[in-house]
Amino acid sequence: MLQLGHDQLLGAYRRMATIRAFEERLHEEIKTGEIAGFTHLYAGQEAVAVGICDQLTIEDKIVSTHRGHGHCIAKGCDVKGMMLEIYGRAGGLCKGRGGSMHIADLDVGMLGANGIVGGGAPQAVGAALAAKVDGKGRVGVAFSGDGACNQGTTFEAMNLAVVTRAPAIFVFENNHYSEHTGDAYAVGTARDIASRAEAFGMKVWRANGCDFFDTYEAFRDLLEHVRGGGGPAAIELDTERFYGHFEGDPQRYRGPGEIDRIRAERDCLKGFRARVTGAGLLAGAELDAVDAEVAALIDAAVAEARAAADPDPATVADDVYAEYH
Amino acid sequence: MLQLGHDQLLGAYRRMATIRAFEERLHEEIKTGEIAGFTHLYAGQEAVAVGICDQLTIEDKIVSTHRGHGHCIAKGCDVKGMMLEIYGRAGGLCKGRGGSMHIADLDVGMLGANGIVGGGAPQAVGAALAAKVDGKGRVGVAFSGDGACNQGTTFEAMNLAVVTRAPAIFVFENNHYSEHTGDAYAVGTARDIASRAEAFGMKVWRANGCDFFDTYEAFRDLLEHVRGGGGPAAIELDTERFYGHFEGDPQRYRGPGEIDRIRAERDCLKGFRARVTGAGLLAGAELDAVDAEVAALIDAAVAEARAAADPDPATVADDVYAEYH
Amino acid sequence: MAVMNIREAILSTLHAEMERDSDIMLLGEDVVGGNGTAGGPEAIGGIWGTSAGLWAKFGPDRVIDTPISESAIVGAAAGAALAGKRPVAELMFADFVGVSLDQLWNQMAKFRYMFGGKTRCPAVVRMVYGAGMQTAAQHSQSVYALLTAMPGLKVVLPTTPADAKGLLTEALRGDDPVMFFEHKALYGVKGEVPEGEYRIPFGQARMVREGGDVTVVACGRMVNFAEKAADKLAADGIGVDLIDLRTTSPMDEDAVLDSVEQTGRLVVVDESPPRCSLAADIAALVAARAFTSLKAPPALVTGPHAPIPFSRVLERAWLPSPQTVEDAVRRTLAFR
Amino acid sequence: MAVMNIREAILSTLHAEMERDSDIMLLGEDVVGGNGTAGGPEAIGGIWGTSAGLWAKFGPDRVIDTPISESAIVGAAAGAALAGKRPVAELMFADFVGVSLDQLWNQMAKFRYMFGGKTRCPAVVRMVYGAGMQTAAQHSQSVYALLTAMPGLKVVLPTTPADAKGLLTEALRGDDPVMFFEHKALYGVKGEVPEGEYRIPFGQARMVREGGDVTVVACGRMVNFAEKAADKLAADGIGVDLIDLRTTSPMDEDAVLDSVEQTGRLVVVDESPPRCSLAADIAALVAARAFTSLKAPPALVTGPHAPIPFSRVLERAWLPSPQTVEDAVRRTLAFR
Ligand SMILES: Cc1ncc(C[n+]2csc(CCOP(=O)(O)OP(=O)(O)O)c2C)c(N)n1
Ligand SMILES: Cc1ncc(C[n+]2csc(CCOP(=O)(O)OP(=O)(O)O)c2C)c(N)n1
Ligand SMILES: [Mg+2]
Ligand SMILES: [Mg+2]
Repeated sequence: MLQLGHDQLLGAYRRMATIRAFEERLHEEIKTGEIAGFTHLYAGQEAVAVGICDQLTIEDKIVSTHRGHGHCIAKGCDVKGMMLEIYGRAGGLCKGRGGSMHIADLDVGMLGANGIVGGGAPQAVGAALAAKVDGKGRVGVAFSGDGACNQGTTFEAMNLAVVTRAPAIFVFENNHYSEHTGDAYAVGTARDIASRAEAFGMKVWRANGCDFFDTYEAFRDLLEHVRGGGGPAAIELDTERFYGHFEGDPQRYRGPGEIDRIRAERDCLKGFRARVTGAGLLAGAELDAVDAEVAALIDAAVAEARAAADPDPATVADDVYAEYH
Repeated sequence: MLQLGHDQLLGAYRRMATIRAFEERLHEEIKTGEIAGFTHLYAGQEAVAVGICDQLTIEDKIVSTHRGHGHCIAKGCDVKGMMLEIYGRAGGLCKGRGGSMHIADLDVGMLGANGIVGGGAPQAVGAALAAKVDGKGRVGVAFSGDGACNQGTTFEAMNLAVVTRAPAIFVFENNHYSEHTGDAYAVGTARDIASRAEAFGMKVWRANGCDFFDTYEAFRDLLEHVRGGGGPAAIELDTERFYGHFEGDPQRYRGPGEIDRIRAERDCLKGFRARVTGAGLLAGAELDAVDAEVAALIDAAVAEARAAADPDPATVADDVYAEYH
Repeated sequence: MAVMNIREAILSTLHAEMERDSDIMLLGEDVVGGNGTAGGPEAIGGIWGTSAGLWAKFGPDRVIDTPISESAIVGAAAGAALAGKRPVAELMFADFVGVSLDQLWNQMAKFRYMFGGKTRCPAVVRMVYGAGMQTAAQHSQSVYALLTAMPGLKVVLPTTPADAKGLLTEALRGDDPVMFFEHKALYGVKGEVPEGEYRIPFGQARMVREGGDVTVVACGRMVNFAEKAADKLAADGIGVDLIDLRTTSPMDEDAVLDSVEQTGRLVVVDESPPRCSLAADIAALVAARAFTSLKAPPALVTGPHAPIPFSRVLERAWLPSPQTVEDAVRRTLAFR
Repeated sequence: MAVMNIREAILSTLHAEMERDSDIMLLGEDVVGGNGTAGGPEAIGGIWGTSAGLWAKFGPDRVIDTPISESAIVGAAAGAALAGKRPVAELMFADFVGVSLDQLWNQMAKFRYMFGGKTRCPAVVRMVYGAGMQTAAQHSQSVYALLTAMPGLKVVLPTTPADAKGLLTEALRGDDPVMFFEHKALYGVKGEVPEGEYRIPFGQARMVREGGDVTVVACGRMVNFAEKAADKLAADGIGVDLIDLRTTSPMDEDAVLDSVEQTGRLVVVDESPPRCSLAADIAALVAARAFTSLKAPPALVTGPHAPIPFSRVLERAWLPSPQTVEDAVRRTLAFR
């Protein structure tokens, strides 16, 4: 923690706070009925996306999931462009064609959210194999949930990475639920996802995904290993999702008081604030100022998105191919 | 070993010898050009199929692979019917529609060879789930190679079995090659397949798949565990294939003298003969008599298959559905 | 006759058939829901509401929550069917045939044939399909053409609650693998449903209306669009023969051909891109087998050769609509 | 011009293009062969002989043997393409689209569209297809219709060594995902191949011969069958316009329509079952767009609605043949 300078810390807070504000605002906006389709909120898991992406360069590639907003923001996607996309506008990051589940920005190394659980892991290995050819120490990172770790593609990807010694990184965000089923049920009896990665011969790390510093430090070691040519690695983060699986989920599977408890005890933003102010690294007022800036940014993004133009229906079949004779 | 009576031992020898003779004869017959398509010979691995299937009842189900002849014979498929099938005859076990890679006989609990590597494992879990509903202690067994253990379906099947506590058994026949690639390369750096099953929380066994007795005993313990309701289990057998991946394979990936060595040191039939005659359990003459009977059976099967009628081309589109309006 | 919606028709049919036949078992993701959570099993009961109460009634051996492993789900259904059961597998979205196709296409569909006709594989795969709710490119597709093309599979698409009951019952009584498509935008559609045992044989289209001027063939949600178009056309004195295929494999070719022999004009409405589609299949059928009756070129109303977009306006532009059906009918009738 | 067979044309094109463009990388099962064995890498060099020598020349980072994990192979190709490379993935058999379809259909094919046209995904997936060698139901299929139906994919089927070179080069230079089909029974077909750079644009059919009496459209190995039929028909004075589509997506609709406008008669030959097939697609195209030119019903020559059998006689009965093509042409011409 002490290795991070003032600006780095403030930047990390800004990104986490931006994700949180983005998601909490979406939670409200969705109630207006203006946003349709599936929206999966990342609130609660911010320390993972930011603790990891803050250590990546723009040349490193990440592949995300259906719950992708946090990864996008952490990797540097434009927040307004994202909001416009989620509103389905022509000016959205993907021209309104993708929506919440399919946001990508290749210019910042964000290869895409993915509506298919487990779809991304092999792609991250592909990006890692590409990085290996280039030999510049770049990596490919796959974010996966505890549910996604049961999909065949995730296993195949891990094995392929080990066999080819690809600089691939598997980040397992264990928020303990896949939709409405608990990891205690769906992830075999071993329960620990990292140990599966270990069985492929990968080096693994485990960390508290609600603690920015714990996540950051574990991933720093992991990244050193992978960038140094040590082969692929995996990290399992114990984290929490603050909202339902998707917006509209009645969450009857939660225990009594569960959400209050995780919000009180496992909120990565509160924890971060307490740590950095307690250690005298950042002042509470600085953080408050960030909160205000972030709120203004999100307000502006929503206002812009609401007012923005829809795509021209005549373009519906554009952009399917680079060229098609 | 001492727990097996005279007839059981002789029966086991007969089945192993039948598989061997069947395969060695096919190796010759294929050269005549009368058998086309892909034929994958099981010779060398007989102790696995027989050591396992001899402990199953007709109500237990097995699912096999592209290298399925051994499993078929061990589970009780009619040898002549199989030979006719491989010749593509109307009287074949599958009326000539399946061929070597698609032999099945549901009446003996053999749910099918499979041309898709990894295709069978989920099906064995399905058979196990069916057995669980019936509650009679039956099991579903998936045979898989070391190559198949890298297919996503195999992993998914293991996890599903653990989650549902299905009486499913995963038999990994590690013959050290998937086509022309070594397990040292393709099975990650952990190399051991059983440890992957362990990572799912399954109980695992390991045995020498070129030794009937070692295989038999390990599987006996495993079966007791599974039939007793202990949940799914896996066993990895270290074994050898005596021929190429398919007939026609130049086998340039083998080391010098490799085939001579495995034939000399790891032949399960020779080992069996030495053990049972050495211990005075069976007489050499009894085994010779079995060899002669088996040779006669295979001769007859080939003669019948060569002489048999092809299917009527007019039936080409029959049997697609049970009924189709 | 009870009035219910399609969701209720499916749920009540599953309850009734599982009661009747102890070989029926159900498996899929969150078909129970709540397993491994504080809320406990059946905290949810199926995200589409089509499996509520089954776990409580039939127990965990027959109603099985699975991990996110569609190949294993479909493969387990295939294996259970070979082993003598009648499994019902649920794909939460039909788009997930992408991650399970082998078990549908190379396994389930081919067992009987490859094994010489001695095998039955009575598995039913229920899958939720269709666009119109902004679920975007990976959660909106209508993959019935892909599966219709595959010998060994039967493909069923109910459009009314009565048909949902009759066709699902038939699927559960038959001996072949059945792909059972449930349109996410049709679950709430209400209608009368016969009480007691009710089966609809596969391969018998439903003649939604007879009008005599033009034949409109559709399935799934497109039947509703075509009905709206037919209403508007009727106001102008144009009579539509509207055929709801109900099952695309087997397909009621006679219903289509008989109608076209009368009308001489064909419009096919298909919620999918145009290439190698069901629309093309039917147009080819008619061109080949009712050639002399045809008075105008067959008209194909489909989406464009593009994935399904997220944005509301784009999705609407992608989908066929009552208006595009009406336009196609008018163009077809105008052809001389 | 050098004379070589299709296998050699593909191999030499891969050598030349990988030399020219360091972004091209190859991955698949046993494309090197011998890894992890006493014999060592390149003990084999690709089971089809289409990757021999590449590992030795371009090294293990660009020529990669994979475990048996087709979803990971195709998915890795998709990811490498997004990351700026030009991966070539090999499916040992096209039937393995069953275990990798999602990465082809929901990923590779849709990236560009879903991501608003800002992405390119120049991955080439080579796959070995086709019947005729008794490889039975799971190793003989021609899955081009399935992939042609999917927006975002291009589908290519060379039938001559020159086309193999020209189309593969084009695939490796373009910016879209290409499904490149190699028929296992055509690898040995010999022909002249232009030296040096040679590209064939997609969407331009090859007019194999012009005869004027009937239009026969085919692709892949069916072109050869159709040629044999055309030879026999020519002896009787019947002239065939034989069109080898070369690519089915994009498809040269004009070539087909122009010819039918002249001949008025269409026969489509397709190595697949009939439903929702390419044959149906083309028949529908012609019925819709060349309706007034048609003098006879389009004839579809396909396999039956059945999996592909193992037995030699059954497989022969399953497949179209020069004879069935000839018969179809004669029937079409006899139609009044
Ligand atoms: C292949 C596939 N199967 C099922 C789904 C439906 N689905 C979407 S998210 C989800 C749960 C994912 O759980 P997890 O991986 O833990 O991610 P989380 O939602 O917790 O972030 C499921 C089942 C899907 N989108 N794709
Ligand atoms: C899905 C799939 N991928 C690839 C193949 C081609 N193939 C057939 S057998 C085989 C190797 C299998 O190795 P292993 O599982 O070890 O079995 P063995 O051949 O050693 O018995 C391969 C790659 C296939 N049939 N199916
Ligand atoms: Mg989760
Ligand atoms: Mg092996």
